[in-house]
Amino acid sequence: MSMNEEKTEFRPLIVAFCCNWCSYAGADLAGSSRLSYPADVKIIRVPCSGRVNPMFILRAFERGADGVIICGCHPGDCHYSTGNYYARRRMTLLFSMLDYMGVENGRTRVEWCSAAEGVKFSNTMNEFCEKVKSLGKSVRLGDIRCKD
Amino acid sequence: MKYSYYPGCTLKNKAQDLDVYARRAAVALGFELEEIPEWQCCGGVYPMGSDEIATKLSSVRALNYAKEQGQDLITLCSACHHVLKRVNDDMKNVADISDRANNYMGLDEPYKGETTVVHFLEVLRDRIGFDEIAKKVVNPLTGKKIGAYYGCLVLRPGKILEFDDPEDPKIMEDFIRALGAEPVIYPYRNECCGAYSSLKEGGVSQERTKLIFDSSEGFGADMLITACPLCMYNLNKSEADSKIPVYYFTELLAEALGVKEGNS
Amino acid sequence: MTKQEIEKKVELIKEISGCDPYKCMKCGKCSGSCPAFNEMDVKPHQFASYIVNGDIESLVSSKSLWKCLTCLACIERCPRSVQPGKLIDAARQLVERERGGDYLHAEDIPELLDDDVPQQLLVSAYRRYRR
Amino acid sequence: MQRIGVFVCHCGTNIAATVDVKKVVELVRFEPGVVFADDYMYMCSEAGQEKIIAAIKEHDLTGLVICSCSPRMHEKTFRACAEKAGLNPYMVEVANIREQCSWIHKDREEATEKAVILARAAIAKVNLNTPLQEGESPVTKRALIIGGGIAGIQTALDIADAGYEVDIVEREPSIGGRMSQFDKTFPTLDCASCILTPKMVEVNQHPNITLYTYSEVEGVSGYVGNFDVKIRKKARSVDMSACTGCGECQAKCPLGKMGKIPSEFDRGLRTRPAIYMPFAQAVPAVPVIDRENCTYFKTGKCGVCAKICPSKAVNYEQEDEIVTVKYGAIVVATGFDIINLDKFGEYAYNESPDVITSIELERLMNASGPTGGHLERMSDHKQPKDIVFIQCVGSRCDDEKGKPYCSKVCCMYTAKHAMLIKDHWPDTNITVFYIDVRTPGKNFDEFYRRAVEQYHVNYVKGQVGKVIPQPDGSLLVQGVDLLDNKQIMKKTDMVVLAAAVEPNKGVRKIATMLTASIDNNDFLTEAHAKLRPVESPTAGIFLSGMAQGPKDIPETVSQAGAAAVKVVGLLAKDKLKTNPCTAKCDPMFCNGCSTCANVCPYGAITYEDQQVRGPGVNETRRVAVVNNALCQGCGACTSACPSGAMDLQGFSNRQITTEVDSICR
Amino acid sequence: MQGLIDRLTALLSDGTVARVIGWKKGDMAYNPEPHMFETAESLKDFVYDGFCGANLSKMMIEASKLEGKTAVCLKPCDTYSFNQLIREHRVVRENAYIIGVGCRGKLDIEKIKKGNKGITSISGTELDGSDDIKIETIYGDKNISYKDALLDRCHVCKGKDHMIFDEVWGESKDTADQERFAEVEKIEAMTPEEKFAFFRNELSKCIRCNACRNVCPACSCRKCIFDNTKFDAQQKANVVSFEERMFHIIRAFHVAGRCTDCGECSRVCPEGIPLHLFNRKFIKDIDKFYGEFQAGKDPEAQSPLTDFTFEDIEPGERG
Repeated sequence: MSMNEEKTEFRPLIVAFCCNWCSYAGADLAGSSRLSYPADVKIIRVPCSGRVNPMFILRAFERGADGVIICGCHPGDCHYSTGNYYARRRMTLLFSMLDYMGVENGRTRVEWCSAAEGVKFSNTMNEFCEKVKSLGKSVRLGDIRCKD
Repeated sequence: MKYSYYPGCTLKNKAQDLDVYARRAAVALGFELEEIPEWQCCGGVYPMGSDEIATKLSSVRALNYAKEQGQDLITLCSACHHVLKRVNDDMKNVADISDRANNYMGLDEPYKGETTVVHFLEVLRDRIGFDEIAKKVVNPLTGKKIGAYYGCLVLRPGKILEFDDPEDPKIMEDFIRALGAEPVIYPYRNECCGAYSSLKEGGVSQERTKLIFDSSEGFGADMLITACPLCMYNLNKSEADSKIPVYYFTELLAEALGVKEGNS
Repeated sequence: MTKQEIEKKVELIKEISGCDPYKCMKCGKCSGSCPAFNEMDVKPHQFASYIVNGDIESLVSSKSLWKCLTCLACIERCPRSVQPGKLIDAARQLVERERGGDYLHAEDIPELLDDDVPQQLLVSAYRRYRR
Repeated sequence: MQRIGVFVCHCGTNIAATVDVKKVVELVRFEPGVVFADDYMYMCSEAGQEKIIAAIKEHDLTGLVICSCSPRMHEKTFRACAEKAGLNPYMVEVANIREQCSWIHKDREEATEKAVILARAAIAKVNLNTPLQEGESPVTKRALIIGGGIAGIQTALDIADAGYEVDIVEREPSIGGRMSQFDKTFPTLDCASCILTPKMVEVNQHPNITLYTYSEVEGVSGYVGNFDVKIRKKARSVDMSACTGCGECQAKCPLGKMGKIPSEFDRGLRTRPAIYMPFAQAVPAVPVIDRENCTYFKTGKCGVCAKICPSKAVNYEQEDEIVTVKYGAIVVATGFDIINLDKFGEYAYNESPDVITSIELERLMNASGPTGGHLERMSDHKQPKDIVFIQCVGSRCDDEKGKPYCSKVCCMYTAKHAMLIKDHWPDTNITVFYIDVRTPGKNFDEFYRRAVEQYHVNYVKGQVGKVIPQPDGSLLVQGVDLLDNKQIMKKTDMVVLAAAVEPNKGVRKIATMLTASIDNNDFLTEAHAKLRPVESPTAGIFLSGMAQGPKDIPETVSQAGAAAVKVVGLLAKDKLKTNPCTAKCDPMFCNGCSTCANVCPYGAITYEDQQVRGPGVNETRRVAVVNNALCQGCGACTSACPSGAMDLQGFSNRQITTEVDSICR
Repeated sequence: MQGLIDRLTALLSDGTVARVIGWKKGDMAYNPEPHMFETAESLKDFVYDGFCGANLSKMMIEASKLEGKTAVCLKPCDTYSFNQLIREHRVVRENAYIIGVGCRGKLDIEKIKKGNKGITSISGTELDGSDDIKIETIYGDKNISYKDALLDRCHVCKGKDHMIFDEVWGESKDTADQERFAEVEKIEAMTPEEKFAFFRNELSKCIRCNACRNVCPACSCRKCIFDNTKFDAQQKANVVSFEERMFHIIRAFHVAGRCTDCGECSRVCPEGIPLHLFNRKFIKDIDKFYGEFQAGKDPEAQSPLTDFTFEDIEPGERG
């Protein structure tokens, strides 16, 4: 493994929104179980997946994120009862719209992850990073109004 | 219903009974066994090593043939069943084995475990239904007390074979009931008969088969049935005092259905 | 065997078997289930610790390699998914893959046969006992 | 502009081993707003906190960023620390550089880089933090205990004795739970019902306790201090106030003699009538009619019980009743059961009636049990002369057949069983197959040693592979003695399986209603494994007994007391401080469109006509108003609001956006 | 048309309404403007013909605050918007007197101008006019089919019924003859690269004139989120770039589940950006994922985005 190789390897920038109650705790559990996933993932703590405003996701893509993942409590387990159900609809529509505009579905993901699912959290992040990596750098949303 | 049929080496030779009666019973029950042309021996033992590829290819060929026919693959011999089902599981769920096997095979379309492998008994239970079979029985084996001898290979590992509860199976007992006989449940029905060790060290199989006969006879069985030619051999070689006759399950099935003396 | 050779073999056994011997909690359910227990010198519940402790030499030269009936009872019942049957199978593979490691020789076979021996017995013994 | 102090924790080597802490300090020092940055071995320690307090005073800090472990761990600590120094606690942000960085990354350079980015995001956020004040909400001074076993009973008594009203909801017709099935209890061998029955009676008579037996929790809404709980009181078909508990109906029920309905209480070892009390000491001493089996309910004929009841208490027309009660706190004490043994066919539990579980053995040894306390085999009613106990049946399994955990109580109760049997029938030969004997507890190991040394119980280290029923009616146990390195073939008369414990089946549903989290094994999760072991992470929900994890009776009772103290501590308050991270509406932007109220799970949003004044606006219009006591801060309204009028304090749109920006910088 | 003016005059004169929201003649035959008429006298400039495409429902937001009732002329499709505004408490039903005006589809002047230079007058576009429009140009007269000059949106007409009204004037016609989601499907079938290229090409034309936002009846916020600095960090530059790039996507998301697909955004866009393609994509997805939903059809119905079922599909799953 030479330094050159490492440098040329594409490292995606991934923003993860994790709800405080389940998935953030799941991420903590992944940590305390020492289950690794790429450092490319940066987690933003939100109280609930229902707090994730589509603006945040668009913002991330516009600022150069290559993938955005939202993690929340499993349906039925939301700490606030229903937040993740609204999030599920909101994100379904938003992701579909992003795909419609050329931001591939693989760059967006919602995963339900409980506080007990450290393994799932780490697996999800590993998988998602691989997926985003395979799609390469995302430039589209930032350039949507700059015609060559 | 047509099945791709994998008879295996022994059924063509020493265990012709297992095969012949199965074919006759199938006709009587309305399904067809279509022998896979040019099938190759499965090897008799599932190669457990995660890096064993070449030894699995003969099974993959048979499985892929069934896939091409759009048929499920049916087996009778416990060992063939075991090997084929496990290789199929590898092809479906173990990416490394599947990829490497497909590399060897060079098929137009890679084989990914699409075929369903079923044991003849599973067909009787899940597709035909023991109730239906009971209705077709013309010579009920009334009064016979039969012990089912499962052996190891059709049951274990339970998670992959999904044939029956590996520790407390029911399928052969239900089969016996369907034929009008009384099943005898005895604890050694899923214990090993000594398997292939009989070739070099007969002692173990003598010990094991004695336990099996003592137990089954002790619980009142007057005969045993099996699906495995190797079990049959080991049981037949037993010198136990408690020895009782052993039959292939297909023979009793053919008898009960009244097709034992057929011309096929 | 040198330390490296031992380590290499330990890794090889783990890889071939796909099992993690460190998961063993030494409950002995395998040995409590094994029909060939009395034939074996190294007992099923010891397979994992021989590998963990690097005593590969004893394991590969043990009689147990050839005594295991592959009845899968230990694999079925192991509560820790260590599956001793797979470990011993992998150890046997190590031996058989080396030149001269066969336990069954073609020239001995005629002697072992009787009229009733099913093909299945021959092929499986062949596959189990030699490369 | 804020004056921010950044404090980077080494956490011993937990962080420092993978993150170059000094480098993080150097790199964040020049971030906008940062006026001070430092590192320390343990930020959460007294000395670490002193350092923070000193820095706040010396540098006149207005905001703090602590780069340390998860905020779920120490956010509270650092907020309290800030408060001590006179800083608003909500001016603190934690960058999680341990669980989400040092512990999962191996490459030092990579981990350091990520730690810096996480710190930057937190700094950017703090720049936008505003001081928040906690609000207040009232507390309903009444507690609900779900489950009436020893855990629930003890919790209820302790709370009630402290002067607060408590309700117990129990699914079964009587309280008492699992303990009421036991014969004796370890390590002192008191008779279980001798110590439990008085407590059951006390519960029944306590002026502060209301019992809802044969009842289930149907729905829960509200939040800490203010829960609304819907309780379904299943139709008992017997009028509780009229019944005298004389037992006539049970004696005369025609189904009683037919022996068709297995008694749940006796684990199917005997049968019961259709109108029944589960056991003689049941509390309340009022029978129920099992409508599924009762001839009257099935065919409309019979009616014997109603005819013979001297107090005319039998009422076939009774219907389920639903009551809604307000509570300030809820304790989950739903207890346990043992696992189903269908997947362990090798032990022949389904095959042989002489292979039994330990709970069945408790019933067989209990004087009020099916055999009147005389130990006998269920197959031939002969007294067993030789008994084998098998430990860890389904415990410590890592596959789906069993449970990965140690059930904790089996080693002790098996020693108890062995000694009790030896006490009564000294010539019984007893063998225990064990993997490890686990006896951490006061007088526990002494207890186990007594079984070996005084009673000569034969402990064999090794597991059983198979139990083989013999044609002669005996059982052959095939196991291993690992110390002798021998396979054992042992003929015996009876086999007792120490089946793994598991949380009661209904707990998942209850946890969901309470939004209390449960782990992979369905045990309720505590708020902190060490520091908050009797609280659920969901405020106002407390844990008692086996519902939280395997434990024995002494431990359950201690935990029950601990849960009670926590409940009392909550109920003693007249007002609760509420989370200040609530939603807030900016009337300038609000359209009054009601979208937010539609998604609010707490009904915290109402609308009122307000005078709105601003540049170019001066009018009265309909705008949303958030009730801070009701709002729990989920933020659902903020993402639903089309105009961005709704915002969440502490997680504002600008704060999250700026975090996104600094991560994507 | 005179009948309509007479009726409006009567309503004004007898005090039923205090004012009338309608269309006022423009300087050309094809550019009438929305207008609030305060007196019977001023109604002489009232016009209602094939060029009166504007959706007047949004004007009722301000009119609702005025003293007395306001008569508002709404075409069938406009009444969906009006219902939606009721649902969001933006208009007061009691303060409106709704004249459901008949509609046989509205005209796209660009289609008429195409190949017809130097137009001096256009006639035959009234509700009761003929199937052909008569165009006089400096090069001579010409007839074109009314149908061929329809706005694109009228080819996917929602129907001839008014969802809400106090009285109806004139006959309406359902002009739908095209598949509503055909354009959306065409884009969906593209590769990611093609999709991006398509939208980049369209969105790059945008001059941020806010015409779409101003005309949209769902975009009725007191103060637009884009005028709110609360979403952003201090740097104004960030705000500008983010808003510039994301404006249309965010706008579409904000009106998702509320947009009635009235098509005004595309009609008024001076750059001809097919903005309705965003809204219609959301409508298509909502229909597909959560069942048919038409905003404004039923003022009581819960918007799909403030509703859920336990079995909703997971994001990213293609239904």
